[in-house]
Amino acid sequence: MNFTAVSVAMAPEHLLLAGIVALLVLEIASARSRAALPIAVIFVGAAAVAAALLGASGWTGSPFPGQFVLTPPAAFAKALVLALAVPVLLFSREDFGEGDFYPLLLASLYGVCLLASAQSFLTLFLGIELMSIPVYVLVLLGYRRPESAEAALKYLVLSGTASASFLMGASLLYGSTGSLGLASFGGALASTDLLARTAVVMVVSAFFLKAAIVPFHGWAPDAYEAASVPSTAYMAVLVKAGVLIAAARVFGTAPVAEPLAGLIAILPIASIVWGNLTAMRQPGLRRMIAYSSIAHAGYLFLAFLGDGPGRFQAVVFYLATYGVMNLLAFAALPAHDDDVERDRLENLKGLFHTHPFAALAIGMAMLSLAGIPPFPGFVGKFLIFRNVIAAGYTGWAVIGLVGSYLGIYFYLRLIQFMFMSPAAAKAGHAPSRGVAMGASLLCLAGSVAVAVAPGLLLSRL
Amino acid sequence: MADSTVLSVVLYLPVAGMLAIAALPAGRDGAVRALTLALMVAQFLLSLVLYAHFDPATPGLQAATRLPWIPAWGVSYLIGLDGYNILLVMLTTFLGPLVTAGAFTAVTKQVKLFYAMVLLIQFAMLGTFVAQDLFLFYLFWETMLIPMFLLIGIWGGERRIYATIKFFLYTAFGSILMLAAVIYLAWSLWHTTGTASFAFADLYRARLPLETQQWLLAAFALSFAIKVPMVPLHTWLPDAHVEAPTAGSVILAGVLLKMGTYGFMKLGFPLFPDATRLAVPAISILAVVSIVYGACLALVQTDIKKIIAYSSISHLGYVMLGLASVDLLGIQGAIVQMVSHGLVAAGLFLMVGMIYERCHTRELAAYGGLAKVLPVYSVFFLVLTLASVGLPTTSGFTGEFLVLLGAFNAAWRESAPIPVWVAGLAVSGVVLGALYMLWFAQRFLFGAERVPHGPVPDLDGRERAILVILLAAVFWLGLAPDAAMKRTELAAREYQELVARRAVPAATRLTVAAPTEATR
Amino acid sequence: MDKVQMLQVLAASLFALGLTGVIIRRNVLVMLMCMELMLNGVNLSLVTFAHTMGSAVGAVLVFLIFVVATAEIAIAIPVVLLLVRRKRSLDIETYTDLKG
Amino acid sequence: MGALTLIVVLPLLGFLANGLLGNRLGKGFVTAVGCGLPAIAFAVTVKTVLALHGANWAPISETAYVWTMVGQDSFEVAFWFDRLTAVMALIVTGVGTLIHVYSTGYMHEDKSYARYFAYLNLFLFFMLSLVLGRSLLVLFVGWEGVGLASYLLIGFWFGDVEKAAAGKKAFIANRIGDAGFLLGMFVLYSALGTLDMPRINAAFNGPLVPAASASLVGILLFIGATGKSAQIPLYVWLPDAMAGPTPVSALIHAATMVTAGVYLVARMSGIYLHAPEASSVIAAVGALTALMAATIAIAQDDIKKVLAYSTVSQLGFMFVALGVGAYGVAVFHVYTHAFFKACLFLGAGSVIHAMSGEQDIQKMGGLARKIPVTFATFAVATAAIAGIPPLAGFFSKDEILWYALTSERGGSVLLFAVMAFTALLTAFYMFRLLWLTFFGKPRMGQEIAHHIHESPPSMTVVLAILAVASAVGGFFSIPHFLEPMLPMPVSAESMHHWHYWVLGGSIAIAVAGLAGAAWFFAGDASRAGAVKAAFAGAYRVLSNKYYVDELYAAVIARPLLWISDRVFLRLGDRLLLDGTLNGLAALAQRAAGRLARVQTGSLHKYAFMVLAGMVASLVWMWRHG
Amino acid sequence: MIRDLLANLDTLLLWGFAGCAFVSAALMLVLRQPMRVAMALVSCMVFLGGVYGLLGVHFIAAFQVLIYVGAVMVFMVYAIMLLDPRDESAGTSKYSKLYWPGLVGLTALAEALAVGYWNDLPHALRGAAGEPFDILRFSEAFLSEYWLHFELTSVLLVAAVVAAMAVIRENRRHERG
Repeated sequence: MNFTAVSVAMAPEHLLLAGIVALLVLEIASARSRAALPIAVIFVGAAAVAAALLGASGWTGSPFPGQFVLTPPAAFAKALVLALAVPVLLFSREDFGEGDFYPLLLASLYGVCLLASAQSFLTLFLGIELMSIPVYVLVLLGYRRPESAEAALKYLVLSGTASASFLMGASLLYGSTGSLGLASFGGALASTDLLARTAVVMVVSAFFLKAAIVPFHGWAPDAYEAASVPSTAYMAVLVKAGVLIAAARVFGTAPVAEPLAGLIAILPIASIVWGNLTAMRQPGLRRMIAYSSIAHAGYLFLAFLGDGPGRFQAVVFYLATYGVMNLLAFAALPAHDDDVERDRLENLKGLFHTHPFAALAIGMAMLSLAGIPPFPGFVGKFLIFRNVIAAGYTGWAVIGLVGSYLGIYFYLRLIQFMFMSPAAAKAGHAPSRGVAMGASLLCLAGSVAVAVAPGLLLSRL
Repeated sequence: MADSTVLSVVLYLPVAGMLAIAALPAGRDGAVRALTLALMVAQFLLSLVLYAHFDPATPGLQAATRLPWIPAWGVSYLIGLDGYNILLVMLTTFLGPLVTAGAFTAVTKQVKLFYAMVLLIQFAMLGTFVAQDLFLFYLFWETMLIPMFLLIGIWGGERRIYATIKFFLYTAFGSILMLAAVIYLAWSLWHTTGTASFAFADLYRARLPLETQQWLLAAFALSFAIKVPMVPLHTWLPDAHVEAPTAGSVILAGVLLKMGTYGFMKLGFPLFPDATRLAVPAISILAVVSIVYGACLALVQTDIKKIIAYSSISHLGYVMLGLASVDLLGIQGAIVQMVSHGLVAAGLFLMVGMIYERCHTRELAAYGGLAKVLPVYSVFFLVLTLASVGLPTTSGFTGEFLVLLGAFNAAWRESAPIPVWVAGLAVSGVVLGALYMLWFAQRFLFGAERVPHGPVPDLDGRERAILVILLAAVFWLGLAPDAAMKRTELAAREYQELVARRAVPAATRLTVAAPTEATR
Repeated sequence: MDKVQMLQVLAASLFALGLTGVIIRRNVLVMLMCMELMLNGVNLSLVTFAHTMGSAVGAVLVFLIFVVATAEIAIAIPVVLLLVRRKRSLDIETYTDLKG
Repeated sequence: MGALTLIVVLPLLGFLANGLLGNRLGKGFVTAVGCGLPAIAFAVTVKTVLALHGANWAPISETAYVWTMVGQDSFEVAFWFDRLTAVMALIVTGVGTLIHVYSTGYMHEDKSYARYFAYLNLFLFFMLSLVLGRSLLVLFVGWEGVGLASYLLIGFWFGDVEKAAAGKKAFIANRIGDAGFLLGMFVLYSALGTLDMPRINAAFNGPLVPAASASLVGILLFIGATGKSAQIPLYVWLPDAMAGPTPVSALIHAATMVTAGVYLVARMSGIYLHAPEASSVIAAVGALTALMAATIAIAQDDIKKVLAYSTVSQLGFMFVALGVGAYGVAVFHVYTHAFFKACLFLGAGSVIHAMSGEQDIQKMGGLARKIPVTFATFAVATAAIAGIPPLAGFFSKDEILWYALTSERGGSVLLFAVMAFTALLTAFYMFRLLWLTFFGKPRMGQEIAHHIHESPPSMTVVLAILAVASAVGGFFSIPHFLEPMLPMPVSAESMHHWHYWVLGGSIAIAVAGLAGAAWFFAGDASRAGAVKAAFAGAYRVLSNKYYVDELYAAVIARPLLWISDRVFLRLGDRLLLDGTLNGLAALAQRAAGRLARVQTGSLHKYAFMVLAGMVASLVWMWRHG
Repeated sequence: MIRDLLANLDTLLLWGFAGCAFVSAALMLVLRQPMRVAMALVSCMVFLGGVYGLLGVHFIAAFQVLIYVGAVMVFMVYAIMLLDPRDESAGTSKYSKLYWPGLVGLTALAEALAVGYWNDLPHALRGAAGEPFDILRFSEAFLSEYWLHFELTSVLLVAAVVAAMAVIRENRRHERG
């Protein structure tokens, strides 16, 4: 075993681990410290830089053969995910000045990073669990409202079911091919025997469950709504990213054929339609974003219809555009004493008059999520549907696009509330503060970069 | 400065303006207005340089800038001027200062955001016209929706929310299908010729089976027809116009509606010539239906803005007829008609805005005999009305006349792509146009004096200046359109050739059947 | 029906029983135990395959599952505690405040 | 700038000067510009005619500029001056100038003096474009432009709703005709690739038969002419057009603009020579119009309305001449008509001026002594229109009757009979007018009677000049002058011996009309009253103009509005299109509500959905791909 | 006879354990008291441990009984003892409204999964017991080939501890008000 290779390849993960340790030490040393946030940001940032450098250097290696592999695209995906975590950390300041938020978040990030490098179901399983377990707690952390625990439990139980399903699939695959390497899944995709197909369905169902694809989506709106804003943002962006990256790793570059293709088209499209329609009637931003994220998971899974080699690129790129704008919306959402009142759409009426920057930022985020150019969301959507059409699934692409059309309304509705209504009488949002503002500016810069030069990111994935 | 640089400056000036406005401290409304106007004027003056330097004898792009953008997909940043867009670019930059100045007194709340949006839409519209890459075009095309959505939604009338959401969703629906078609088209180009490109010039070379062409044309046409708007996809327009603030209406009528016809001319028809030739009878019939239907509806409106809105539907029907004729006269006429409608409808909406500012109602029945009370206003209004009717010496005549002439030429040809009765029926629009516009002018300007919230002052210097400038352009295009039409002639010919060519791959017609079924 | 087949069917049954338990049982703790049952089904499946193929990797995964399952339970129990504090009920049907 | 361009542009300058600056610079300036520039234009026209004469009447052509070039097709703003143009241009500038001068007196008190002259100059500009234009396009520009000027001038006193409405009606009736004109132009262009009139005429007379049917083109162009020249079915606007100031009626709605249709047909005679069907239609429409308008004129009491219907009727005469191929004769009648009708209208203006605005002839009477100059000139013009020899109207009308009977291009006894009867009616109603206005007992109120006075010299001089022209104008034989370019139709051999009978007949008709009117309206007009009472029903129909306006409203206007409102707006736009949209939106909302209710918050349900999803997926996967 | 029986004793025991495991699992759905359900789960796990033992994977059997039953079930039993008395929902039905759909789903899912093995279980696998491996081979593999996962599980456990601590802290905060 080459320790140099291990320490290089796993540098981002190890930096995160170091961060966790540092935070725990800090906690033991002094019960309440404002230093937690800077430490977390520094370590996550360092990990992101390390991943980016690894990717830029073109370092490729597999320190644990068959278990863990690092390629430049994977490194960039990690860098991207870690970079997306920075704004989450920054705007969590309003909600979690101190406490367990940071080590949990770092641990979860560790899992996400692991997923990008996983080469076997074992690693992947541990990555998923490592990512998920802290999130169950993040949902109720802060415990601002009594429903948080309910949401955490729902998430936990259904997530556990997903794990079981995933493992069941892995086991059947193991029985079918004698291997627990991810490559065996690609083989199973082409296989016609029922055991392999059953295995594939169980694995795919697990991903659908974790990514909240209809009809496996029940947990998502409840969990998103009850969690605090940074936790919701983390779930909507990074957990989703982790799941999708994991799915992309599992599918690899193998082409998807019937009948799986039908499954991978129908359920995501159902999610798009369902999510977009249901989001229309939601009273709160988080719940709305939850349904929106169900729809977005649909777009993301449509990317799996595309030809294999472009799949990872499409997924990660879409996650970048989707993530950065979603985070922008959450980062810009002004703080409020009452967590429930904070994101009620009624209270966001006339936000432009009281918080112009926040309203503009949220507005841009909504338009981007709706896939309206020139915002980055459009480029991501374009890429996905381009791949789907190029793979010959024109009909599905058209249906998917029309489904995405249904979503425009509720994004517009929020903009309408913020810009076109008189200010809500008792909104009571606090003025935008420095660190959160910094987070939104960071997201804004990121989204401008992605929109202006999507080629830069694309060519590296 | 090279022309390409000038073009880039013209295109990005509004963006710079937006940033500058954003940087201004709150409450400096006067500075915002002055800054915007200065930028718009500068933009127009610079675009005059482009117009002057535009060589009518050179085919293809001029003042072009090409940069690789997303090489993996063959997307490039390609902008430039050609005969298709030169006049529309000029129209846009010309209307910019007028819109800006026209809103000085009308918009008093959220001034910063307002002018930022005006600048943004200016940018998006110019971008749509100068984009020579389909991806870029689509980007600008959609971007236009956002500022217009806000313009109507924030500064609009009572039912503004309904109107603006209807506008957005209506147009977005077309765009979604167009997006699918754009992707499919670019993929087909790559698939059939191995070229990964979104540049218009390359896309013209795609050789698609007829059936595919028809599907793609349908998708493009839906999007463009909504924007035009062609009957029966027009119901968003009256609502949007009525509820929009003056500046919004002016931009909408002046430039935005031309996007649809421009799209047909630049993309819809030339990209899918075989399908287009089959569709010409249907398109011409729809165009004539738009002419007649729009005019009839204008006849029975009671809201001033709605009359003009429906008249727009009617007038743009001529443009579509001209394009469908695929006759040089018709095409040239269509281009002139686009510009003409841009000027005249913009002027009428500006004038409606001016009276609305004074009297606070758009109900036609509330007005009467303005000619006595507001003589200067009435003169301008009457001249614009007559230009709208298409009286000779005004731009409206040049457009209508050439379009109808072209349509007849097409109807008279051996193959007769346009049925003769359709061309004949189109002429009835001339009568109906006079009918509703004069009926309108009569009720509005003549008869017993009725001025809500009167007495009101006549036009002031700023308003007169705006209208004089506008009318100068109207008469210029009516009396001496040659200089402008010289610049578009090569493009019109190119359009003609593109639509006339056979793009169906003869040999591969059966073998390369593109997958069009829903699933595979 | 040979041995492996039988054990696999049993594994599937345990998995299905576990999932069904989550669906039909109202007691939160019972639901959690049913989740464990699902994992037991997986374990059985893995061990059977590992046994028939003589490869250790399946067993390694089983081992990891033990650890993870323990960890999950360790978190689930305090969460349930939090819940019961408020509503004084283990009936999951009372926890439907989030909906719509 | 060439002379032709100068002729056209001069009035335009007047329009611009008066329109933009008139209000600031005062009446003197307005008068000088308004009358001076048309006078100069007249002078230039005379000079051009002399030049033309010097050049042995070889047409002059002049291109002002190229309007636009599309491919090979060039649309030029070019002017053309030949014998026909010379006649028309002289009438337009000559009579036009006179009426401008007259207007300085008539409109002296009006607040919008400058505006008035601006409009009048604008009219001259367009009328000259129409007459001088070399291509149909330029002609059309003038054609539409005079319609505009007419619209503006009819509605000059726009405060009155009816006057404004009359202007609108005129414009729209004209537009309907213009649509026909446009169609004709399009067909011509599609077939010949040119709108140049000399070339079109040449093409139709050339060896190669053009692709377009001459009759189709002819009828389409004639539709245009019916609009402008107030023929059935589009004549309804002209009587209403009398709402404008009286000089305007004289210039536009009698002397010049309304004859544009005649000019057009004469100008395009190259086509009509090959379009017997179109010619027959023209003759028939002309005859019918002449007769119908004459009958209506008998029952009108408004002095200007009578003149208006007489104009319509006279235009009918001209079209009959055109229909039978006597183009020169038609132009001849245009020429004589310009004098006497202008004189009549201006005389009527003078009467109205004297009567403080009263227009009802039943409230006049006995004015002959009070305003002698007006009376004298009016009488001469009346005699001229009635066809009393040797006044101008006699010559032209006699020739029309002759060709109506004998022309081999459609002359017939029936046509002659109708026209002769109409001529009788003409004489009758004109003398009725004269009698009721100037003779008999005064019937006006005391107040008005007190104010009656002769008009200022600026008006009476003009009247005198026109009266003289009406008297002697007929000695200049226009048909002969035009014959080199507009040859006369061949008279049927068998009819030649009827020549003197027709001549005598037309004199007899005129005299009979005079006598009849004198007999009926002598004294207190009790005989006329008796006839009126005896034929009350017929009288009502006539005085209500055959209810044509009402008919149009019922058949065209109301159905159009009904369809637009009920079918297009309410059913189409609101119910079908918006209804569908709003329905879809509501459907989406309802679906959203339904879907949201699935989310009950019950973990059991979520888990069951997972289970169902798994089972469904597994079953789906049993399909063989 | 007895020799035959003894020869097949392994198989018989396997079937027996499997059956008992199944019955215990099924009982979990039926029993009302959480404690009894826990006991049923324990017995199910123990029977499965027996199965593992019979399959020759002894150390897994040991882990199953020691770690799994030991750790997990202790947690559960602790929770039951702590929480059950506070439960005021006793007396309501033990089943949710989805009882029948759930049972239908159970059959459907079990069958749908079983379809997979019924025909297509590779013949090489059917009943062909390979070389059973012992703790030695497992440990070797675990500590060399799967060393990574060793590290990962420790990270995971750390995370779990932090997470659990966090929840407990929330609990305490909640108690305080």
